[in-house]
Amino acid sequence: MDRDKLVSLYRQMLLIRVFEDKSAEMYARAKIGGFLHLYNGQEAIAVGALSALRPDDDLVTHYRDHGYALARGISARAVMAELFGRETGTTGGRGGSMHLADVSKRFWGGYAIVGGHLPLAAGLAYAAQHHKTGRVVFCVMGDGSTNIGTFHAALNWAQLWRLPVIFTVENNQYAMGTVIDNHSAVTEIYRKACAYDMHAEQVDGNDVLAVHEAVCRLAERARNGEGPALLEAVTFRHRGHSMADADVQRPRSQVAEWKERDPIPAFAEVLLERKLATPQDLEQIARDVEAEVEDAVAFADASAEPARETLYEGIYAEAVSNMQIDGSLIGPPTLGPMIIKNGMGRHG
Amino acid sequence: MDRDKLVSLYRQMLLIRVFEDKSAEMYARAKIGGFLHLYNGQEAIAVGALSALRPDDDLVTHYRDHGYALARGISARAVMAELFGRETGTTGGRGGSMHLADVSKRFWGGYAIVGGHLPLAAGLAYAAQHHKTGRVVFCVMGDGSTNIGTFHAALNWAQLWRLPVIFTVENNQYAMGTVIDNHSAVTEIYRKACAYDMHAEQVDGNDVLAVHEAVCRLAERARNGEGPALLEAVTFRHRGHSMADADVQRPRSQVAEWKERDPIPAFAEVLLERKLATPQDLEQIARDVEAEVEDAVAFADASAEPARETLYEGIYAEAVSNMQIDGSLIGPPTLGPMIIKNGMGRHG
Amino acid sequence: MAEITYREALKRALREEMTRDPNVVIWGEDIVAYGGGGAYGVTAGLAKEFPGRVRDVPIAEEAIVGVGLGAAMGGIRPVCELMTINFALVAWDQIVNHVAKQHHMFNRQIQAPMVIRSPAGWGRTASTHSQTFENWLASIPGLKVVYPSTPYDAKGLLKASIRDNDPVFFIEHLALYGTKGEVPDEEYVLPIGVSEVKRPGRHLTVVTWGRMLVETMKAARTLEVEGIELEVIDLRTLRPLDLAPALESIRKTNRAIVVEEGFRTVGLGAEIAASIQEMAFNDLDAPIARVAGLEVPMPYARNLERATIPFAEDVIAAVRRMMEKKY
Amino acid sequence: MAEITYREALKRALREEMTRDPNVVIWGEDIVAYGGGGAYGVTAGLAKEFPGRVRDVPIAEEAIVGVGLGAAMGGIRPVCELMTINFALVAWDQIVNHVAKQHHMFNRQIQAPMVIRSPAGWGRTASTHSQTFENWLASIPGLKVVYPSTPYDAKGLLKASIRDNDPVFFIEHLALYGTKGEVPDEEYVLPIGVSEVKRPGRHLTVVTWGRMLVETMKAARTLEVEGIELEVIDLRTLRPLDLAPALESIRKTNRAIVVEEGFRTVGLGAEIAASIQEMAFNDLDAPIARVAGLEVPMPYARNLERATIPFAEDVIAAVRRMMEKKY
Ligand SMILES: Cc1ncc(C[n+]2csc(CCOP(=O)(O)OP(=O)(O)O)c2C)c(N)n1
Ligand SMILES: Cc1ncc(C[n+]2csc(CCOP(=O)(O)OP(=O)(O)O)c2C)c(N)n1
Ligand SMILES: [Mg+2]
Ligand SMILES: [Mg+2]
Repeated sequence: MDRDKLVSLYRQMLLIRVFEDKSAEMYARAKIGGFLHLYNGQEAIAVGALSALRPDDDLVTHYRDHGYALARGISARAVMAELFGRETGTTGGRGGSMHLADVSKRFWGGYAIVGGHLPLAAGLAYAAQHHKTGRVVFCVMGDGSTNIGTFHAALNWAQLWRLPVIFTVENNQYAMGTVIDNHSAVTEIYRKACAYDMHAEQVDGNDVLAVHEAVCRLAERARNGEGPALLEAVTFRHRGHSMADADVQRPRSQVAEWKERDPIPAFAEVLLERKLATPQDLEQIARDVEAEVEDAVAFADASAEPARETLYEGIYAEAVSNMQIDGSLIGPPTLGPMIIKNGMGRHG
Repeated sequence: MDRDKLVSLYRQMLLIRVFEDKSAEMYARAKIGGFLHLYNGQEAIAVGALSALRPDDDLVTHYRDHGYALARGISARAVMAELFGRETGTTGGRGGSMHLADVSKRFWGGYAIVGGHLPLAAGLAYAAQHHKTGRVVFCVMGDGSTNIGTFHAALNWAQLWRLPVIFTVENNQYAMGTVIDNHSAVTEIYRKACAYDMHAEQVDGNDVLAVHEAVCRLAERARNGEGPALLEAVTFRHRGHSMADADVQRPRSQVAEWKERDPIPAFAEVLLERKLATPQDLEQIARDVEAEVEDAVAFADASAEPARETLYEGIYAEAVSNMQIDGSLIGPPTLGPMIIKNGMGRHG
Repeated sequence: MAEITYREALKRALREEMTRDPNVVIWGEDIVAYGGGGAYGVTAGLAKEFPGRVRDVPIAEEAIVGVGLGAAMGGIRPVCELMTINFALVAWDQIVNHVAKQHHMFNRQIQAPMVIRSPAGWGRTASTHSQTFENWLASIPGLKVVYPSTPYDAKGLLKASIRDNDPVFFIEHLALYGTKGEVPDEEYVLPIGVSEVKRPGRHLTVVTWGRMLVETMKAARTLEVEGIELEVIDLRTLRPLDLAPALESIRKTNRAIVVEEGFRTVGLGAEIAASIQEMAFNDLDAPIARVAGLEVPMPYARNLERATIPFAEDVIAAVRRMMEKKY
Repeated sequence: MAEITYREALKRALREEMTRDPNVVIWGEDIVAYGGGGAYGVTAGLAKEFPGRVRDVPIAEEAIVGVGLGAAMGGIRPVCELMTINFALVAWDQIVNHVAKQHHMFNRQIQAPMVIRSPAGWGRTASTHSQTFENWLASIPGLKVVYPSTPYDAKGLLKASIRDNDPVFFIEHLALYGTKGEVPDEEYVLPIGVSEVKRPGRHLTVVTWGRMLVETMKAARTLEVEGIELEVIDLRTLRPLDLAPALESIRKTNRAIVVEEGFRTVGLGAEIAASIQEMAFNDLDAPIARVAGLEVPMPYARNLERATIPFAEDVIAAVRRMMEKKY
């Protein structure tokens, strides 16, 4: 990687960090609702991984997806607007924080049913294989997601058909409040690949360059038809599971220890040591990303809520003619334009 | 094992074989309906395993369960009557071939949803652990059942809680018509235990003594609190998947080769060689089991169909007072005796 | 125009669509090797005709549906076969939370043009293998549900389902595979979402679908002799639900029965009865009745199984009761 | 008698039953360590009180239900918590094909005395996390389904569910956890399968359950001022379904509305409407109406989410329409 690219990795990680902190603030101010899962502490994984992939490789993640959206080049504006539930958001306010997506950038979304997206990732990889596009699918999940059935079914299938997909586990050592020793019989997650004879690697998830290199290797393999891989990136989150989590269950000492290993200052030191950036450069970046995030908040706040009239758009690819005013599809075909009104069914 | 026990293993295997052949005949004569999965060729596993367990250890199997029922000591009469769908059958004609059970013998049933019974087996093992009964749960499945989600979820859980359960895979190398290489990324099934750090062994499933010894070992471990195990018994079925299977997909040569390794004559040779039985003894056994199976058929044939009036019995533990004549629970409580009639709902 | 089976009609639809569109693939358990192609023979021979595009898969329905969905997102048009509809339960989260929601939740960025094909039915297969879930499926926004009763409908609707840009759950029936009907040699596609009057009549409207259409038609022939003329509506598509022909019919007959194979409680019949009484309250001379399967986990024993499933005789009894009774 | 929350009432029921019966255990995701006991705090503190009997489990709902079932077969009385009802879909096969069928399929040899507890609800959690499946659950033979609307009912019915020898799916609601009501200090157990008139009235019958009871009671208070008196029936148990109080009420009011939070199509309201018109055809002066959630995967945006869920205002509008309209 050249200097510019390396510095840009730093910028991306910092952007995510600042974005997440701002999201937390906006959540406290009730600008954001629902579940909000922040990425603080894990930034090196998204940034390291996506920098190793082609921009048109496919991306599928779990609900902890802000970092991936930003690292994929989706604007902070669109992401923040989505968190605000506005029509300018990545899914026009439909999906919210857990379901960011930009298919034009082949980010196929964040998914909130634990493990539910793993088969989808294998399927996208099949499409790449079928169409010989040379694309690789990058699929992200947490450590707690490796115990559910779809993990097993998807990995077996992917290996069986030699699908070009990298299953990446962000092992932050907790599933919500449950420590990994209490949820997984094997705690070095990469070793689970043995049940599929799948290639597997473990990497320091707080080292952006290590992640980058690992993903380069695995993507290369997949592109060469050598099949899927399981990548475990060991990391830790600096905050609770979501904004609803008071984070009382993790030992304070463990949190403190991992904060010492914060991937962002660690990478700053690398840049400074290797003379790829000056302290002034880094300060400038900090100011830039602060401004970018402030701008995103202003943009989100100024954006409109999605129009009430669009509520039924997109349930089906083409509007179904006999949709009722309550959205049900019962009743005679009306064939006229859909009538949309607040309230209940026609005879309610 | 003493001589009597060894000879009884032979008798059990032969009983199963003769029983299965007779079932096939009864199926052809339309005495038996639905799906009928025969155990021919795999007898050494049920017989070897159950002889290694205590009679009150828990047993849970998949739908290929006749061998287990007989080896557990359920009478050929009750099993055949169940296949005939008669009230004298193991479940009074409710479950049929795929759902034999005798809870008084702690055989908790055959299950027909692939992989569906694995969590149940873990749960029974929890009950044993909780009540400190010293019981071990023996859970059987096929090779094709090791790719579905419940396999993963159940094994992880069992290892995590160190539950006394032996998950046994009868690897007959095919799931219906699909050869193992086309359904499982790892074809030595016992190796899948690595994903749970679970103890695992592979055994010749056509060698009744080898199976017996393996299960002795694993049961001992489990009883000592050393946790669950995955046992792979490599075998082959002599017939198609079920009576509906014309068995056109398996290479004739492969079938022939495995028939050469038939566990029953192989064990006969052991008995003869070790002078534990004479050819006359074995002939007598053959005559006995033929008679036993003939008797079972006569018994089943003479048994009544379950009474129509019992149709709703057992949907709930206590009869629900407001059950309708169609079995639905809608409507006002009638509190009187349940009215049962053929046909549809009260206003039908 | 030749008489062919429902099974053959389905196969022709698959073959024509695979020929037309190289993105159509078929995945399922035992659809290639087993018995020459599928537990019920629908795909027999297709693997040879379309090398690599018809594939056996592991027994893992959550993956059959989920990998199919991912492929659909990526531009494939998978036809995923579930060996029987009972196994859809293993994939239920994938169907409800993923397949059906993709297009709306991601604000129309993602389409899921996939077909999930699966037979309902029974045959001494006991309670886990004798179910039908069309009532549940028909209640899922984002999904379309098709359930043809004749070879003609089966072919035309399967082709439409494969071409549809929405996910379609396509229900077949074991007892229908062998039934025969006329199917044109020329290509045709039928519209999803349109019910059909399968038999005109004056005295009573029966709304039904799937195998129960066959039983209802039998009942209609018997009742005709007694001078009772049933008007029989075949829904064909269960979501979206086209009740227009039923309502029109009831305006004339003033009496309606819904006939379904599944359980009565919260069956699709409940929806139809509830909707009809809302929309045609003053047209009704009698409450809408429901004929349904008895509400019991299906027993294996022949006599109990037979008692559980609705047949023509049950439809006849219900019709007679309604015609005789004064309300 | 003290005013306590629905959450506290549930916890007391759990504590009393665990104290009474050493075979009662509680398993669920994050019910021990997380936040001191559960994503919604129902189990807070219980792990300390009952060492080893309240356990965190892996995220694998198919196993939470299935291992629970096996334990129940073996003599344990597990209360399995699904963090939200949405995740029940992952366990759907276990619930439908295993939990509900065990007792019948094995001809009464096996009992499955387990409780599956899970909250329905929403709160800007988007479409995969804002669902409710009581219509599906209430259609499953072998299962009992309980859905209390008040702290009093929650406590009495949870205790009954734990003691019941059948499997019970016990639905709670996120929006109810914080609501308060009087609960006796003395022990009591309520019968499963008995609906209750929660408010007497003369003009119109509303049949409802769960959170919609609260909204309906609000509506009733508003309408009272206008001189419209609602009679409000709370089903409390959804399977078996006791419609007797509703039918009795309709004999008096001649009008009925079913209010439910879930989708209208094939909702439980459809069953209730279909049944009522069957059983009380001549008592009805108007078709039975349904108020239900709008039929759309739940959007995250605040305004769209608000538009989707039924509130008291929707009940009021429906009542006014029915009282005004001539049929
Ligand atoms: C099937 C399912 N069960 C439960 C949940 C609730 N839930 C959401 S995130 C989570 C923890 C996941 O932990 P992990 O996979 O380690 O990811 P992390 O949040 O640590 O990144 C749980 C239990 C869910 N979303 N889906
Ligand atoms: C969930 C599910 N999917 C599909 C089936 C249909 N089915 C029944 S047995 C079987 C093959 C199982 O093969 P294997 O596990 O190897 O056991 P074997 O029959 O060889 O003993 C299949 C696909 C089923 N019963 N359950
Ligand atoms: Mg984690
Ligand atoms: Mg096999």
